[in-house]
This record gives sequence, structure tokens and C-alpha cells, in this order.
Amino acid sequence: MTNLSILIIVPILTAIAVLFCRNTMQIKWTSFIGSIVQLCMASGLMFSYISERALGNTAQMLFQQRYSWYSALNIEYFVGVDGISVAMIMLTSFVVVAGILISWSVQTLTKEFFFLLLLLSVGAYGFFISLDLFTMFFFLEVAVIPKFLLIAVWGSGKKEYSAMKLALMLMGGSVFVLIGLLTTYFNTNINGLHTWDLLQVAHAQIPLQTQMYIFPFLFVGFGVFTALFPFHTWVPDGHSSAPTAASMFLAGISMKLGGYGALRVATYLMPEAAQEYSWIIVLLATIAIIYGSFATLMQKDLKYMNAYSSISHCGFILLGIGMLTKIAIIGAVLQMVSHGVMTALFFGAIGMIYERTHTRQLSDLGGLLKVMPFIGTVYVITGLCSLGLPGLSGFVAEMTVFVGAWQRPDAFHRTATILAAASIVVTAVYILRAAGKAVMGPITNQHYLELKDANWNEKFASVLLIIGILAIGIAPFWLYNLIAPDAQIIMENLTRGGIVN
Amino acid sequence: MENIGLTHILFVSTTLFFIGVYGFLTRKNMITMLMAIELILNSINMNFVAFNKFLYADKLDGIFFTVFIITIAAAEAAVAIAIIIHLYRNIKSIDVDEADIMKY
Amino acid sequence: MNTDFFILMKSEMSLTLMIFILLILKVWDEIKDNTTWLYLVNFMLLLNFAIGFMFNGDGSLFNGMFQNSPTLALEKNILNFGTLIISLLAFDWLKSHKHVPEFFMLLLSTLLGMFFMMSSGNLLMFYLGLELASIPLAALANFDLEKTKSSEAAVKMILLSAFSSCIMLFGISFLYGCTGTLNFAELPSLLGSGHLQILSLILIFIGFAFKLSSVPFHLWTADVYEGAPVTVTSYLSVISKAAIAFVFISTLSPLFINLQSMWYNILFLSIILTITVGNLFAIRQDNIKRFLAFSSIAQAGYILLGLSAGNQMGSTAIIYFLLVYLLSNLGAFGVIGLVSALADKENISDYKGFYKTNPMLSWVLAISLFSLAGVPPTAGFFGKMFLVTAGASKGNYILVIIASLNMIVSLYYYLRVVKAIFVDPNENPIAKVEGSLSSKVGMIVCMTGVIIVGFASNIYDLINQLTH
Amino acid sequence: MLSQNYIALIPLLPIISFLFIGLIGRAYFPKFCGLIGTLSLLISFSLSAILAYQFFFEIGKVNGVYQKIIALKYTWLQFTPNIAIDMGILLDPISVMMIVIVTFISLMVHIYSLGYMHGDHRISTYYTFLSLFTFSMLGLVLSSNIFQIYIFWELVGVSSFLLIGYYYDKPSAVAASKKAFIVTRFADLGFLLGILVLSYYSETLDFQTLIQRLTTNGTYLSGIATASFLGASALTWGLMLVFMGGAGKSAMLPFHIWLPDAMEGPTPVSALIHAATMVVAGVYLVARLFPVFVMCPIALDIVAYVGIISSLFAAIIACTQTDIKRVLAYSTMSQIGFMMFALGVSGYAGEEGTGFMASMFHLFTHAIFKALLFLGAGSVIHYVHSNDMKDMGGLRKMMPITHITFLLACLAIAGIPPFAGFFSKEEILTACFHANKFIFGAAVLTAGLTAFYMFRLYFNIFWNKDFKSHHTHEEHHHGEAPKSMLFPLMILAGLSVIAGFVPFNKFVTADGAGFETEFHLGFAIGPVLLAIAAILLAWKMYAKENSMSDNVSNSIKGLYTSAYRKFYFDEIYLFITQKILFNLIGRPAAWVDKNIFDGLMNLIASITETVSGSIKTYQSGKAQDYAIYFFAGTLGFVLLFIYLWI
Repeated sequence: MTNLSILIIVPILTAIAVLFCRNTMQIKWTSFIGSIVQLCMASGLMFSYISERALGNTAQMLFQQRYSWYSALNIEYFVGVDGISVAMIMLTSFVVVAGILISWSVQTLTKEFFFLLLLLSVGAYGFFISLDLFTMFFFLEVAVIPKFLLIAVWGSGKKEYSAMKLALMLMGGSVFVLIGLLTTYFNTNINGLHTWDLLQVAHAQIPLQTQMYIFPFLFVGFGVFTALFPFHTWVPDGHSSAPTAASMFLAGISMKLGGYGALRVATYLMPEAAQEYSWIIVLLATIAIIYGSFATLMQKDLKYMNAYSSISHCGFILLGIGMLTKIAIIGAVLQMVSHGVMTALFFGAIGMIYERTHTRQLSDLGGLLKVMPFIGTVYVITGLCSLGLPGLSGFVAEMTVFVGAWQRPDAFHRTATILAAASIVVTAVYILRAAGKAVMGPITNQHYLELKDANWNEKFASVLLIIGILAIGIAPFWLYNLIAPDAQIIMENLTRGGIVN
Repeated sequence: MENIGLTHILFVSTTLFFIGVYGFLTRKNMITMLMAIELILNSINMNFVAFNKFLYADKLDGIFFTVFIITIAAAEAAVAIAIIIHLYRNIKSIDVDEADIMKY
Repeated sequence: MNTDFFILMKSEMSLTLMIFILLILKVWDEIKDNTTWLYLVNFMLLLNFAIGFMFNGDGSLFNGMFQNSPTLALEKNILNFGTLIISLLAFDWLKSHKHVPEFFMLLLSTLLGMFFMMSSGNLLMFYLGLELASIPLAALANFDLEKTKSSEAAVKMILLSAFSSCIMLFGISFLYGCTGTLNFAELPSLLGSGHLQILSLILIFIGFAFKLSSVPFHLWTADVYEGAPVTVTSYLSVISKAAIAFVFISTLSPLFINLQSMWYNILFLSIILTITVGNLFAIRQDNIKRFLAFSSIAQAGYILLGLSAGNQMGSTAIIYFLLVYLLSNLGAFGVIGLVSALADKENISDYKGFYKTNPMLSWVLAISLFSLAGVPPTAGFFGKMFLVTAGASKGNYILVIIASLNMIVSLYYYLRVVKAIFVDPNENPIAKVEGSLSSKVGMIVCMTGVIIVGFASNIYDLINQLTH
Repeated sequence: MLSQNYIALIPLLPIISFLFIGLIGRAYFPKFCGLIGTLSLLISFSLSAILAYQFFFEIGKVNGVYQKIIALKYTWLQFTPNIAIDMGILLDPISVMMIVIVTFISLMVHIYSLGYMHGDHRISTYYTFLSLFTFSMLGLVLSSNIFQIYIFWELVGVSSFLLIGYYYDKPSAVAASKKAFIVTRFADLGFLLGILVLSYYSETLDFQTLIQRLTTNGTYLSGIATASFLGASALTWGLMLVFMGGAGKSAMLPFHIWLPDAMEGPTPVSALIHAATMVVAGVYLVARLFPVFVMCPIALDIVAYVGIISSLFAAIIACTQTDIKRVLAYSTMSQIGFMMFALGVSGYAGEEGTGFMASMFHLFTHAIFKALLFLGAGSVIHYVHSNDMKDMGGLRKMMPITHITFLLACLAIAGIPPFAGFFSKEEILTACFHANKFIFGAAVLTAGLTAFYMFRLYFNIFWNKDFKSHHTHEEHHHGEAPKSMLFPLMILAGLSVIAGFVPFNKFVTADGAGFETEFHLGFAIGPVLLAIAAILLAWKMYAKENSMSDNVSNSIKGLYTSAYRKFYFDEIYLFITQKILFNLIGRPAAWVDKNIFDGLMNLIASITETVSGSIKTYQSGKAQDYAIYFFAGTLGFVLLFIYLWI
């Protein structure tokens, strides 16, 4: 499977097919099959990628396709993947399948719902494979409207407010990105032409002064997507008001767009500026980690808890990027994948609970493990993953970030690392608090007793994601080795001016 | 006491222009406003003619322009008055301030 | 008199022909029912549109009074296309109207005026075209004869446009005073940077800023858009705006080439004002036409942004954007026109729960609004992107930043409407409205355009070739 | 070399049974899960016994010194060419000893649970968790890589969490499990940072390389010794942080608070995890890094003092508790304190290393008799259906076997010759007598206290007043516990009699080379007499029902109550978490987020709204106003551009 465009085409076709479905059963199955096909293709892509590498193909980006699109502006449709994007694509396909299965019971406007879900996934796939900055931005923007509608129409709680807030803040983020990209474009000069080509821009030797004012725009812009403090405020409301699948997509995929962009675009294209600014990034990331985890302590709503913990966990992504060491960057990517799968599963579990008990208030829940052992177990497993239990994905990612971060010996970075590490204790506190109250403990509400446990599709989704978690947690080396060479490349670009630290 | 030069005419026409603008901005009667417009147009005509006569007497662009302005002014006035009449049918008034249903 | 006379003036002549045909048929007074009229007009407009594609020439007539070029031909044909769609969409409103042929006579004569204005080679011609384009419009604005709002709009329009043309003429007179010629071919070389010339530049610019409804000369726009019949509103917001923008590209910026820095400063100021104020006003509108009026003001600001680049990239971007804008705006106005003609509702709050009753129309409206907001995958994204890119090419990033930040605000108010359509509950939403065939065709064309144009880059390339 | 396959089986069998029971067994044949678990563990115990035999008598020793053998090694994560997390098996005296203990005790507990948990509908889950724990514990002791040990460290932590919270519908159990996990987690933070520090300077995570690099003079050692932070060298910091982790698992001060509450779990679990195996992980960790600790006297001293203080502290508290499991818990803490300070006072080579040897020895014996005590207490509780010694008394008639075994265990822990505890404790006392007189004194005192509270417990359960049942249906009284529970008791009892005669000084020493210890009778007399005296005192106070104990407690009321309230540690912790973490940090953080940052975004929005609201009046609807603005704009432009902008 070396034709990357299929990764975009298949979801589009699925979405169109959904539009022509007659009844909800057809819609669900069409989208399910489509996503499964996508999952298979993504895995196929990964294997062919690995085999290519094994055969000694040392090109930075494999399976490249390049068609001139707007030749006057030198805009191309230019796609290609490296290990990082392959990992991201795998993540996306996992989450998409799970999300579609979880939302099996959507009754109102089913067709529109699945259509928008698929559109969202198109945006993600396109973003991860495109190497042309304009195309990348295009795909980044594609997701805005589906997010808004998904939350505003199918959401719960103060959904209009949350949807609007999310849409506007993400739009703000992409506006910053846009400004950064335009500046980049006009500051590149490849034999007389400006270029959007990521690989060329990376070596376009943009002068430091220019970088110094491009980088903030790019980084903050992408940072908004991945809950960069203090631009994280869309996360709690957005996630908590969104329907389950939408929260899974938001936290699992959409926030990762930001992390990926911050790494692949901001840091990789503006290495010198990245070095100059890294301390700010580290600072903000550390604040986000600590502050997010403490804010989580105080939440009473399961979804809010998870949203705030996502802020804290995404802090690790930014921390890893800001540390500017190879291992830390690998850790950041690992954290993206791991958090993507984990938090998707988390939201899935919360969604299942909410669908049955119709409450997400910690105070109302209790003893669910007795009535629905499967869901309860899933909740506990994700909880353990999120507090970084070895054998589950979270541990690997966080440890890698720590080990990488520890390589910066100066007091500032040490302090940041220690604080970040300290947050895992707080994480343990709130996770166990939630699990102990909601899943364990005595049953608080008698009518819980006749609740049903997960049905097949929910089980399928959960098992799928748990497999992902375990695959990273028990055997991280395959993912690690997938990512490492490309992190190396990014590092080489970073250290081209001079050695970091 | 020399003969009248370009500046004098320009002075007059400019004054006329501002008088017209003043009228347009202050008069409440729509017809009067139209007349103010005519004043402005006439000041412009004076400009054209004066420039043509004093500076570029060899060609007649200015004069032509004036002619056309006058014609169009007539057409404009015609349409305007028609519309004003129609408005009058509806609100029984040609006070410009009465026509403010649509605002904000 | 040779053949290229026919070739160069073909669009003008076809329009004149149509006007006369209508006139004669009207006088002959055989056609009784409106549908015949409408189908006839639509057919003629289609023909006219088709003619626009063939035998394009490049040259000038009447010793420089009139000139034409492939670019102009393309621009004119875009306008033809827009007019065709408008008349398709107007079907449901006009089929019960008393004065269909008059309506089209006026409409076509304004279009004719725009054409003359665009391809004029001389300030006199220019002025004539402008007036021909603007005076009948006032009459058109009054075309909802029984509605007070309509005639009020007409009054406001005629008075203010007369005033603005006075201002502009004042400028022209001074321009004539300093240069002694009215010919575009000679003018640019004669212009330096005298105060009088700058004055005339400013006054002329303001005359067009008024037509383009750029702040602070925009105030007539909202009222006229609200009062005028939807068809006329759409015509104003799309066709006349586009015509003025074309004039800016092809006539004005070459005219003041020697005063470029001043030109840029003026644009700079009015871009910031226009985009910001337009958005700020658009936020709290309830009448959907008024709302679109303000959003179109903001769009005008983006057009000026592209203009400020003052290079080929800029003009290509503008033409491309105007095409996209035409498609998306007409899509929106199509729905609004249907609703106001058949259900007589024009408020955003009336649109609550619209999706329940009219899913298809809701999607059309929503997609058009997304395109106006510049959200992918609609074509509007590309249009706006290219305008901003062009604006950035000057390296003035303050402008770009302000323009881009305004995108957030604009997204907000477009999403307000979308929210009303899809989310807000409403116990008695607008009943199902069933549009006529031709309006359906119009909307389908718009939607197809909105979806396709963005991806079909060769359209952009074509424009780019023409604007070198 | 010895064939590795079966060594790998030792930890793998439990995980296999974990997966098997957890995924298949629980669903399809819950009845047999217990048997499956027990069986798999039986195999892995016999394997480890074979391994131990091979190691100690055949291949372990190379010219008189026990080697560290890397039996297996797979790279798990290769961070840099140097720094890698490996999954390996490291065989050396202590690890081999540990796997024997772990598998053995775990086997005993498995068997015991067959009877104890009989009829519990979630017994399959119970065995799943047990297998998981056994696997993690084995992985921990066999680790060849400091990060690997951390990984399994966390895993034992979580399995203990699961087992403590086994009765998950009991709020107290849930609370206890949370407490245990969070406290140890906090300590593990220190462990993690310690790992980072050590690995940063030694540029490796592998135990042997790390020890080798940090003990031989060279760039690494000088680097870590010279780098200093807040006055202490990086080496000290690293070791301290690592020890923090150890203290957390081993319930040393101030991290001990979770251990008593952990008794909420099923009693066999307490026997396995919170007496014999997991809680000594801290000791094991220090022992594992002992050569490095030796390089840093400060660290060793801290280990020693933490050990002795916790030991004394726990002993005092143990004298006052009435919940028998809590008494045992505190005695466990106290005994682990013994092991700790034994390590702390120890030197490295030869005679110096007595402390090390003694500590390991005590670990070994303590595992046996403490497991026995817990299992005995378990069967008592199984019989009485209560944990409180006030509900007990005179049970020796009802359950003779339990009584005898329990007595033996008590004698063993009290250090009465010739029982197991005597020898190990003697070695420890000898070691600290040579090293540190103060610690020696405290240790002797603690030993006396130990004897006292153990027999207080013993008498209160089996003598004192006659047992009167507290619940109605008498027929439920099945007398002595079932065979499956008695069998392990007897085996352990037998062992706790003879275990003392194992010549540890030959086998388990710091440097691997055995040494001779001569046994001073004179030195041994003192502590033994003290212990006997303490026992007599206990007999006097508790053998018969009398008011003497109350009088004593009243006479030292202040000390008694504060000891009874565990010196208010829980309260302090509660204060820190609730008041400071939650109220002073968490609540403000949440508030700030809701109001400041979120408010900021909303503020921007509302500002835009207000502005648009305030300027809307300019659109007055009057044509002339428009004209005025128009003209004003014109003038403005003209003035601006003609007179200002140029």
C-alpha cells in the first residue's frame, strides 16, 4: 500500500456513500466497514514502511507523491510519510474505528453524524501525510466545521457555548498558523521562487531574526490545538459537551494535530528560533502539566476530569518538544500516540457509563464494577494507563520524556523535569479518586442494578484500543524504532546552527 | 483692477461647492437636497469650464464634460423625484428624517 | 467601421440588443404571463453568457475612448454569469410581479453601464458608465413597490450616490485641472505628487470606496440591502461590487501608478477600517439581508487587501475571489430569496429549526456561509487564502494579522446563523418551501461551483494567464 | 553455564496462569482457578528450588566467590547506545534467595487461600491478582536493570492495590488501597528521580555496569561524587532518592502509614504481600545497590537511622493496638526496620559485611515466621469473624494446631533460641554492636518490646478470658480450620524452628565471598534474657483477665494514647493532603482556570460584543447623518493624507 492518496480518498468515498444510505443500519455498517478498511490500509502502510526501511531506503519521506496544484503560487499536492506520521496515521485509524463503534447508538440525524465524523477523519489523515504547508493548513482547517456541528448538534450540557468557543479558539489557532506560514512562505527563496515545500523550507536557512517572529505564531497556533497553556480553555468545555465519539476524536486525534504541527512545522522548520524560545515552551508546558493535574483534582464531572488531565498529559508532549533532545522528542511523539489511544478509550468508557447512568457526576456514581464489570474494568485499565502504569502505554511515553528531559543538566530544565515527574503522583491521586468513587465502592443508586454491561460494538472498540495500549506498553521498541530515525533528523536540523545545551 | 483670473473663478466654484454640501447636509426637504446636489454639480461645471478656458483652451474636453454632467444631472433628478414621490405615497412626507425605518 | 468593432464591443452590444428586444416585446404587448418573460430572459442571458466566451479581442475604439482586453472580457463574462444566476434565482419572486420586463431592462442597463465603466478609456466615458450603472439601480431598489422599506432604500441610495458622484466629479475636475486631459493613456505619466493631484486621487478613490461600500463611506449599504428586494440586494452585493473591484484593478491602480505610496497608505487605512467595522456591525444583526450586507462590507475589505498588493498575484486573487464570492453569496441569497418570497421571513431568528423542515436549503445556506467564512473544503477558503497571501506579499504583516484576526470574528457570526439553522429549537419553524425549477438550477450551479472551484486550480491558472 | 529456559519459566508461569485465569478461567471454569494458580506456582517453586541448589552448590561459586550471573537479557528500549532498558534475569545470592522465598511463601498462601477464600464468588479474580503479584515480585527480584526493577516495582504496587481493594464494595478497603498506592507512588517518584540521577552520571541503567562504574575510581565516580547540589553530592542525592522509594515500599518512616490500613485486604494477601515479600522490596533494593551505598557513608547512616527509628516507633505502637492484624503490621514494620539498620551499619567485605548478611538472614527468617503469624491470625479471624483481640481469648482449646504454630512463630520473632528469629537477630545485634552503640541500644530495646507485644498478642488471643461466641448460629462453628489452611501453617511452623540453622554467612554476603562468624554466647545472653523477661511481663499482664494492663496504660496515659493514635501520623498526612494540596493548590488552580483564563477568553469576546453594541448607533438610519459621516470621512482622509501622512 504505497499510494498515500488512498488514505484520503477512502474516507471521502465512505462519507459520500453514507450520504446515499437508506437507513441507519446501512449508515453504521458503511462507515464501520470504511473505517475498518482504513485501519487495514494504515497497518499495511506501516508494514510496507518498515519493510522499505529494512530494505535500506533512507529517504526522509517515503511513498512521496507530488502534483503541482496552484502552480502560480507554487502550491503542490505533496504527500509522503516518515515514521512519525505513520505512527500518527495508525493512531488515527484506531481511534476512528473505535469512535464509530462507540457511537453505534446515535439516533438523531445519524447520517449527518457519521458523515461529519468521517470528514473529521479526512482532515486528520490529510494533515498527517501532507508535506506541503498549504495543503497541510487546508487539512488542518477542514476539521473546524465538523467539530462545531458535532458538538453543537449532538452534544450535551451547554453545548452551543462550548462549540462556539472551541470553533473560535481553534480558528484563532489556525489564524496564527496561517500568519506564520505566510511569513515562512515569503521568506523562503528556492532559486527565485517562494516555496511551501516542507522539506525545502527546512533547509531554507531563514535568518534568525525572521525566525524569531515566525516561530511564536506557528508554535502558539499549533499550541492552541494541543492545549498549550494558557490557550487551553477550550479543552474542558469542548470535550465535556461533545458527544462521546466527538470527544474521542477531539482528544485522540485533533489535539495531536497540534502536537504534530508544533514538532513538524514549528520546531523542525525554525530550529534556531526553537532553541531561543525553548525555555518558554518548557516553562509553559511545565505549568500546564502541574496546573492541569491540580485543576483535575477539583473536578466533579468525569468528562471534565478527563479533559483537564488531557491538558496535563498534552503538557508532556510540549515538554518533550521543548526539551530539544532526541529522546525527549521521541517521548513527545510516543506521548501523542499513547495519550491519543488512552484518552480515546477513557472518553469511550465515560461515554458508555453516561449512556447508561445518564450522569457524569462523581457524587452520583458508585459501584459500577458490580453491575457492569466490563466497562468498570475498562475504566480502571485506562485510569492505570493514564497514571503511567508500566506495561501500559502511558508509562513508556512519560518515562521517555523524563529520560530525554534529564539530559538537559542545567537547573532550570532539571526543575521542570522534577515538577513534571511530580505530577504523576497527583495523577495517581485523581485517577484513583475517580475510580474509587465511580467504579468501586458501594452502589449508590438502586436503579443501577438493572443496567446492562457493554454490548458487542462497545466491547470491540474497547478491546481494540486496549490492544493498542498494551502493544505500546509491553513492546514499545517497535514504535520507538519507528520514530527514532526521524527524531534524529529533526535533531540534526535543530543542531545545525550549534549544539543545543 | 485687473481682469478676473482663474483663481477667482475657482474661489467662487469652491464656495459654491461648500454651499451645496452645506445645503445637502442640513436641508430636511428631499427636493431641496436635490437642489443642493445641483449646486455642487454646477460648481464642478464651473471648474471644468474655467480650467478649459484658462489652461487648456486648445481642446474642449472640459466643455463636453460639463454638457454631459448637466444631462446626467437631469436624468438623476428625474429618477430621484420619481422615487421621492413613491416614498411620499407610502409615508406621506418628503422629510428626509422621516425615512428611517431601517437603522442599526 | 471594421469587424473588430463588433468583436470588441460584443458584450455591450448583446446587452443593448437584449434591452431593445425586451422593449419591443413590451410595447408589442403580446406576452402576458411572467413565466414566458422569465424563460425568455434566462434564455437570452444564457446566450449572452455563451457569446461572452467566443471571439475575444484586444484593442481600443473611438480613439481610446473604449478599450477591451481578454481580462476585461473574462471579467465581463463573470458578471454575465452572475446576472444569469440572479435571474434564475429571481424566478419565484418575479413570477408574481407586475413589471418583469421593466425590471430586466433596468437590470441590464446597469450591467451595460458597468461594462462601459470597466472598459472605458477616458474619464468622461468612465463617468457616464458609472452613472448608467448607479441610477437605474436606485430604481431597482424601489421595485418592491408596495413596501415602504423598499422606497426608503431607494431614496437613500439615490441621494447618497448622487452626493458621492458629486465628490468624485469634484476630484475629476481637479485632475483635469492639473493635467489637461481625461485620457487614461496619457494621464498616468502626467501625474506627479502635487497636493492637488493627491486631493483628486483621494476624492476619486472615495467615490469608488462608496460604491465598494468601504468604511466610512459604507453606511448606505446596510439600509439599501435590507430594503431592496432580495434579487436586487444580491445584484448589488455581487455584481456591482465585483464591477467596482474590477475597475479598481484594471483602471484606477494603473491610473495612479505614480502615486503608489499614497495609494497604498489610503488602502491600508481603509482596509483596516472596513474589515474591522464591517465585522463589528455584522455581529449583532438580526435581519439576514442586513447581516449579509455587513459581511459583504468586510469582504470588500479583503478585496482591498488583495488590491493593496498591487501586483499580478493580487489582481488574480481578486478576480478569483470575486468569482468564488459570487457563487457563494448567490447561493446564500438564493435560499434567502426563496424564503422571503414564499414564506416572507427575513430574520435570522426565523431560521431557527430550519433544518428540520428544509434540510436541502439548510445545507445550501450553510455551505455558502462556510464558503463566505473561508472554511475549507469550500472554495471560499482558497479565495480568502489567496487574497491574504497577496496582501502578505508586500511584507506588511500588520495588515495581514489584522485581516486574519478578523476571520475569527467573521467565523463567529457565520456560525451564529448556522447554529440557528441546525441547533436552535423552534416550535413553529419556517414551513417547507418548494422552489421553482430554475431557482433549483441556480442553487445547484452555485453549490457545484463552491465545491469544485477550489480544487480545480486551472481556473486560477487561467485567470493568472490573463492578468499578466 | 546453566540452561536459561527453565529460569525464564519461574517468573513466566505465574503470568501465564494470570492470563489464563483472567481471560479464560474466570469466564468458563471459575471453580478450578485456585487449583490452576496453585499448580503453576508449585512448578515454579520447585524450579526455583532446583535453581537455588544449582546456584549455591554447582555453578554459582567461582573460586570461592559467588558470581553475578546474567541468565537472560533482552533489550526493551534502547534510548542511547549506553542507556537502555533491558528485561533480564540477574542471578546472585540475594536474588536466588529471594525467588525461593517468594515462590515458597506465595505457594503457601495459594494453598491456604484455597480454604480461606472458599465460597467467595470472586475467588477466580482473587487468584488472578495473586498470580499477577507473584509474577511482578519475581520480576522485581530477578531484575538485571535498574529501570526494570522500577517497572516491576510499580507492578507490585498496583497488584497490591488490587488485592487490598479486593473487597471493593467496602469503602474502607477502597480507601486503604488508594492510600497504599498513592503513598508508595509518592515514594516511587523519589526512586524514579534517583534512577535518573544515577543513570545520568553512570551513563547506564544496567545494574552490574552501574555498580562497577560507581564503585571503582574513575571519571564516573569522580563525576557523580564531585557534582553537588544543596551541599550534598549527586551520589548522595541519587542514593537518597532511591532509598526514598525503598522506604515507601518497606513502610519506613515517614511513609509507613499505608501499611496498617493495608490490612483491609484478605488476610492471606497480608501474609504474602504485606509481611513476607513486597514490603521487603525496599530492603532488597538497598541490598541490590549495596556496593554503591558503601561508597557513600552519609546515605548508609541515613538508612541506618531511618531503620532504627521506624523499628522502635513501630514497636511502641504495636504494644497498644488491639486489632491483631494491625499489631502484626506494626511488628512487620519494626522487623523491616531491623533489616534496614542492619544494612545501614554494615560494611562491605568480609567481617565488615556481617550486617548485610544478617539483614538478608533476618529477611529470610522473618518472611517465614511472619507469614506464619499472619496465616495463623487469618485462621483465628476465620474462626472468630473479628479482628479485634477484645473479641478473642481462650482460643487454644478450640484450635490447638493454630495455637501451637502461632506460639512457635511468636517465640521465633521474640528471638528465643533455637528458633529462627534468634540467630538472625543475634547477627544483627552483633553487627550494630560493633558499628554504632546508640543503634545497638535502641535495637536491644526494640527486641525486648517485640517480645512483649508479640506475647501480649499471643496471650490475648489464646489465653486471657474464655472465648464466648459473638454471633448467633452456633452450628457455624467448625472448630479448627480446614486442612488446606492447616497444612501451610504446619510447614511454616516447622521451618521457623529450623530455618535459623542455615549458614547464611557462607551463602549470602555482600561481596559474594563467605566468611566465618563465631558465635559469642555471652553476647547472646543479654537480649535473650530481656526477651524472656518481656514475655513473663506479658504473661503477667495478659495471661489472666486482670486490670493490670489498664493500670499500666493509665499510668503512662499520654504516651499510651499518642501511641494508640499512631503518633497522629494519619492526621498529619490528612492535613497535608486535604488542607494543603486540595484547598491551597487544587481549589485555587481550578478557580483560576474557571475565572481568570477562561474569563480572559470570554472577556475578549464580550469586549468585541460591547464595542459592536456601542458603535451601532452610528447607523442611525437617517440619510443625512450618513452624508455627514461620508463628508467627515472625506475631510478626514484629505487632511490626513495631504497634511499629516507626508
